[in-house]
Amino acid sequence: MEKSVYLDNNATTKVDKEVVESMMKYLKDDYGNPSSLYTLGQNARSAVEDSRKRVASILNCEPRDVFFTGSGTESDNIAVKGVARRYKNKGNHIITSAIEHHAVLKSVEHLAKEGFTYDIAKVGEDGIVDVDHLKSLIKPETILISVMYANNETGAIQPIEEIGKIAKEREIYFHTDAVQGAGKLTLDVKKLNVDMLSLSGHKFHAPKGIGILYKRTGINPIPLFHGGHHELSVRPSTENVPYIVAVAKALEIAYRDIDEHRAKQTMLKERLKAGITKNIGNILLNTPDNSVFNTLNISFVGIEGESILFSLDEFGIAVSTGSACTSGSLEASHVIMAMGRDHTTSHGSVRFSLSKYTTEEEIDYTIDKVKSVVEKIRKISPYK
Amino acid sequence: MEKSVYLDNNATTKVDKEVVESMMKYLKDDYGNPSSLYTLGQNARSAVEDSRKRVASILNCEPRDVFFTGSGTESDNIAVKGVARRYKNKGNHIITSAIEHHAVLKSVEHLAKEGFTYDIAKVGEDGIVDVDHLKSLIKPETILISVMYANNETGAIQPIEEIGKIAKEREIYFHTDAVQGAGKLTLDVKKLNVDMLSLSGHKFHAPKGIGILYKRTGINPIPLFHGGHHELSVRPSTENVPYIVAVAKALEIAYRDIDEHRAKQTMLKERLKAGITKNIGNILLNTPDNSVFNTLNISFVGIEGESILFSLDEFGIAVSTGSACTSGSLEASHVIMAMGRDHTTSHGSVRFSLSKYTTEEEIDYTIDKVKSVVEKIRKISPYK
Amino acid sequence: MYSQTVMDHFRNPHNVGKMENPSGVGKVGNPQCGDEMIIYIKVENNVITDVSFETFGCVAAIASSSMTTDLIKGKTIEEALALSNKEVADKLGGLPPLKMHCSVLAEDGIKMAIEDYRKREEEKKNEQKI
Amino acid sequence: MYSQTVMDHFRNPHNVGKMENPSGVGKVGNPQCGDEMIIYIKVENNVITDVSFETFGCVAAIASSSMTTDLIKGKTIEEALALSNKEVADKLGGLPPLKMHCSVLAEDGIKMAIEDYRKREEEKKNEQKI
Ligand SMILES: Cc1ncc(COP(=O)(O)O)c(C=O)c1O
Ligand SMILES: Cc1ncc(COP(=O)(O)O)c(C=O)c1O
Repeated sequence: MEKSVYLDNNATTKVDKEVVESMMKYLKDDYGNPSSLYTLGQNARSAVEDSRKRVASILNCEPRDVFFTGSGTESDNIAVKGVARRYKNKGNHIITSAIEHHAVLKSVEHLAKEGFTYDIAKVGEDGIVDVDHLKSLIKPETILISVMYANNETGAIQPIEEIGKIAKEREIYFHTDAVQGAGKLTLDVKKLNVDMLSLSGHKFHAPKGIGILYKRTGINPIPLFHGGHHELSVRPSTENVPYIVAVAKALEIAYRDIDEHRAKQTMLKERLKAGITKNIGNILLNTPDNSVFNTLNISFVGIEGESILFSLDEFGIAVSTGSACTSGSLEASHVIMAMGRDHTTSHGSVRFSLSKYTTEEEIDYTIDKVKSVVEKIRKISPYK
Repeated sequence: MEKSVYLDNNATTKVDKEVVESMMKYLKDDYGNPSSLYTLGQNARSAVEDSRKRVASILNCEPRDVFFTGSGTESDNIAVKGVARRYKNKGNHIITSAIEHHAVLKSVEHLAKEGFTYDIAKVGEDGIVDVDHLKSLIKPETILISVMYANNETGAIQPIEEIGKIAKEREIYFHTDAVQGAGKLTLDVKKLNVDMLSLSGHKFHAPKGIGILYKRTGINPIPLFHGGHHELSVRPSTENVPYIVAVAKALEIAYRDIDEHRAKQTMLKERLKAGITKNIGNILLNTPDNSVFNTLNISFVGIEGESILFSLDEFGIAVSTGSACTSGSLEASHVIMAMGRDHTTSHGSVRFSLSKYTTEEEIDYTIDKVKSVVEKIRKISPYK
Repeated sequence: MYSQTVMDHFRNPHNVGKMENPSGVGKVGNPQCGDEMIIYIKVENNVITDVSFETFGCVAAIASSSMTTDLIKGKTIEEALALSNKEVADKLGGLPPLKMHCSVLAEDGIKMAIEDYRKREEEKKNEQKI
Repeated sequence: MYSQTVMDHFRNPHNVGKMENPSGVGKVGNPQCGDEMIIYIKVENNVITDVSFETFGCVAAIASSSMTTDLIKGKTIEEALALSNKEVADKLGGLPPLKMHCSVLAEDGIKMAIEDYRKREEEKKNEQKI
């Protein structure tokens, strides 16, 4: 395979060279334990606290409200389970949405086994949460609402500010899984009206295995781990100093250059959309207008996504069908289904997700290959 | 500070150059998500599964029984909380020891809030668990025993095989926190009679932020995180491929060269012990004969550990007092206290922990500096 | 994840397409599971002289269709009925556990097509009787 | 973690040692907490003409002892009693929150030594009266 066109940046991203460089010092030389009192340890401590400050300045919050975790999944789990378990005496009802990542959905389902009840807010055909429906689900015993910022499969941006306002009025804790918003949308927690927010480094050119949790001072989730005093006991474990430095650096870079990224990727996404729409019949757009600038999800009616994926892989093009995070199951994407699409359409959904490294030439190459691949597979299909 | 003598390898270790090299490919180029089906993803998948096999061969278990986690603390928490919660219908009693790391102790204390009861096995003056006492604590409702393999502060090796046999006879699940045993003692889980075993990469020259959990097939802890299908759902989160490759490599290196490490470090530890004993009066040895080859813990009676630590730091020597993992609290080490030492002695305990990088020259330099530092601080102290 | 043989059959599937005037047709699977398969057979003197398929499905489904149709072409009805999904998977160099159902689907497709053929023959006989 | 001033005082603590024939002695802290401090003062005409200490404790405890004894040397009893731990910590360029109790300990040590001095004076007067 000569060519390599990576269009699966919602699954994971290439680590930025600048980011790799920033962390090497802490991987190789300043290897001290930040809890150690001697110089080598305190150098590591400074790196961690400096990183916390950098993240806080992007989230517009206090450094003490920023916590480093081991993944986006972990951040989601601390927020959802931790808050539900801590405040269960206030009420046992949780609201989430039909299009959440499994890290939130399965956490909520697990809480149901611990005596919590929950309701799921519907989304419209555009994949955007129906705020009126969500509002109607609120009960006196509702303690937590968790709605994602941008959907990983469709890119649809959710009305977080609005839901945040409602939650605040009713004194309900509000968490957003902002994993797919990082580097694409503002992460200003005050503007967003959120009490908690989760991020995952590997979605914005930091390595896999580092997450961020913002939680407002005064909210005290029961931790998932018990142990030492690290991260104010919210997340004990010796700090992963290199990755902490990396994730702060990556977040900084993402927002430093965001205007440029937005302009370029918006243009490329439109080019991809136009190219596919013009050249291939019988498709269905799963990405609404109000979406993050890097994501385009399209169903190729009558054919199945995995066969498209493997065919494009032959040409060095990486895309996903459904969520990469949910592969391993054979179910059609719960996100596309929630939008009211039928099974065949859901199975035929393909997600193209761009990054700052995507080029115009790659997009044109992709349009060409998608066209021939879809034609070929449609020939085999009973649905023409 | 010109000189740098790192003698705090039980707190954390320098990442081995070979280990750094092994992971760079996955940090920089093969950045695919192992759950992705296209080539780039499958390359990452192969790396993860290959690493799992390498670890399994050192643990003498099936690859499917090896799980990668985000830290030693996380492994301990999955094992202890996960098993207790899963099997609570079988019984609600847990036994652990007085010298466990907080990752185990605080997990057990937390479980007490969920309705579990627990008992703590005593240790002798040598810091080794009293097996007869432990045995006497077993009740019909005991479901879990968790005893560490080697203590992080004293290096004392615990009678794991023997406790494992007892646990097996009584059909009680048995977990060992083997974090301080890695690279020093056998990790053969069959020989050790353990059902679960926890490791932390940064204690054997892999980076901080990667842990390993062995669990025997058939034991199904309730996971701490819910989410995708990663790691058989025992630990969902996009896999930290670079660190997974690194931790497998580091474990391999540790056991590849273990005879050499044992010989050299045993010699250096004896040299350090002899040097201090000969040159400094009024000391108390906290490390028993049956200990890991890299650890020497000594109390300098009449003076306090932190002041020794900072004074040695001035000479570029890194040691710890109590456990680095428990700093942030002002309590005397619960480990040294459990051995029946008084408070003053506990506060004066200093841990020297060697690694394969420690040299004879460093040891001699350390003996010299410890001598002068202790003399100086004793001059200030009311206890001479 | 897939064997070389699976990928070869997926890339260049054999016996693709709708058949004009088949002797029997088998339609199995359902789009809810993401797989649907139509098998067409032409039978002459109890021998399957031609076979083709149309499949909506994943790589394994398409490769299984291709391999299965290859395997029964030129076989007698009885031989074709004896074909097991295990045999199909083996010939493909194995399938991932989660994808074994695709080979089952192909086996079912063939059985259904043969059943359809037999029903048609029965009907023809009945018509002739009338 | 510690300020430069703290480290300077820790490295070269002033006024170290047991005093012969002190006017008053204050002993505070306890080894359970890891800190113990003995303050010795010499008083002449209501002025603290000499002061020294012995401390078992951490860097902050030793630095606080050194700074506090510096600060009260040459002061009147009343001036010495007015010294607050906050002042000691400030002069040291700040202390980590977890270590503020060390400066409290030093303040208490001084107060205790002065109290001891006063008690001795009282006793002396009583002895004279008899
Ligand atoms: C015995 C023991 N268990 C568990 C841990 C926790 O490991 P980690 O820092 O990777 O969470 C440590 C060290 O920190 C340890 O020494
Ligand atoms: C929206 C969303 N939330 C959570 C996650 C989980 O993040 P991680 O893989 O770091 O656990 C992902 C991606 O995997 C995601 O897209």
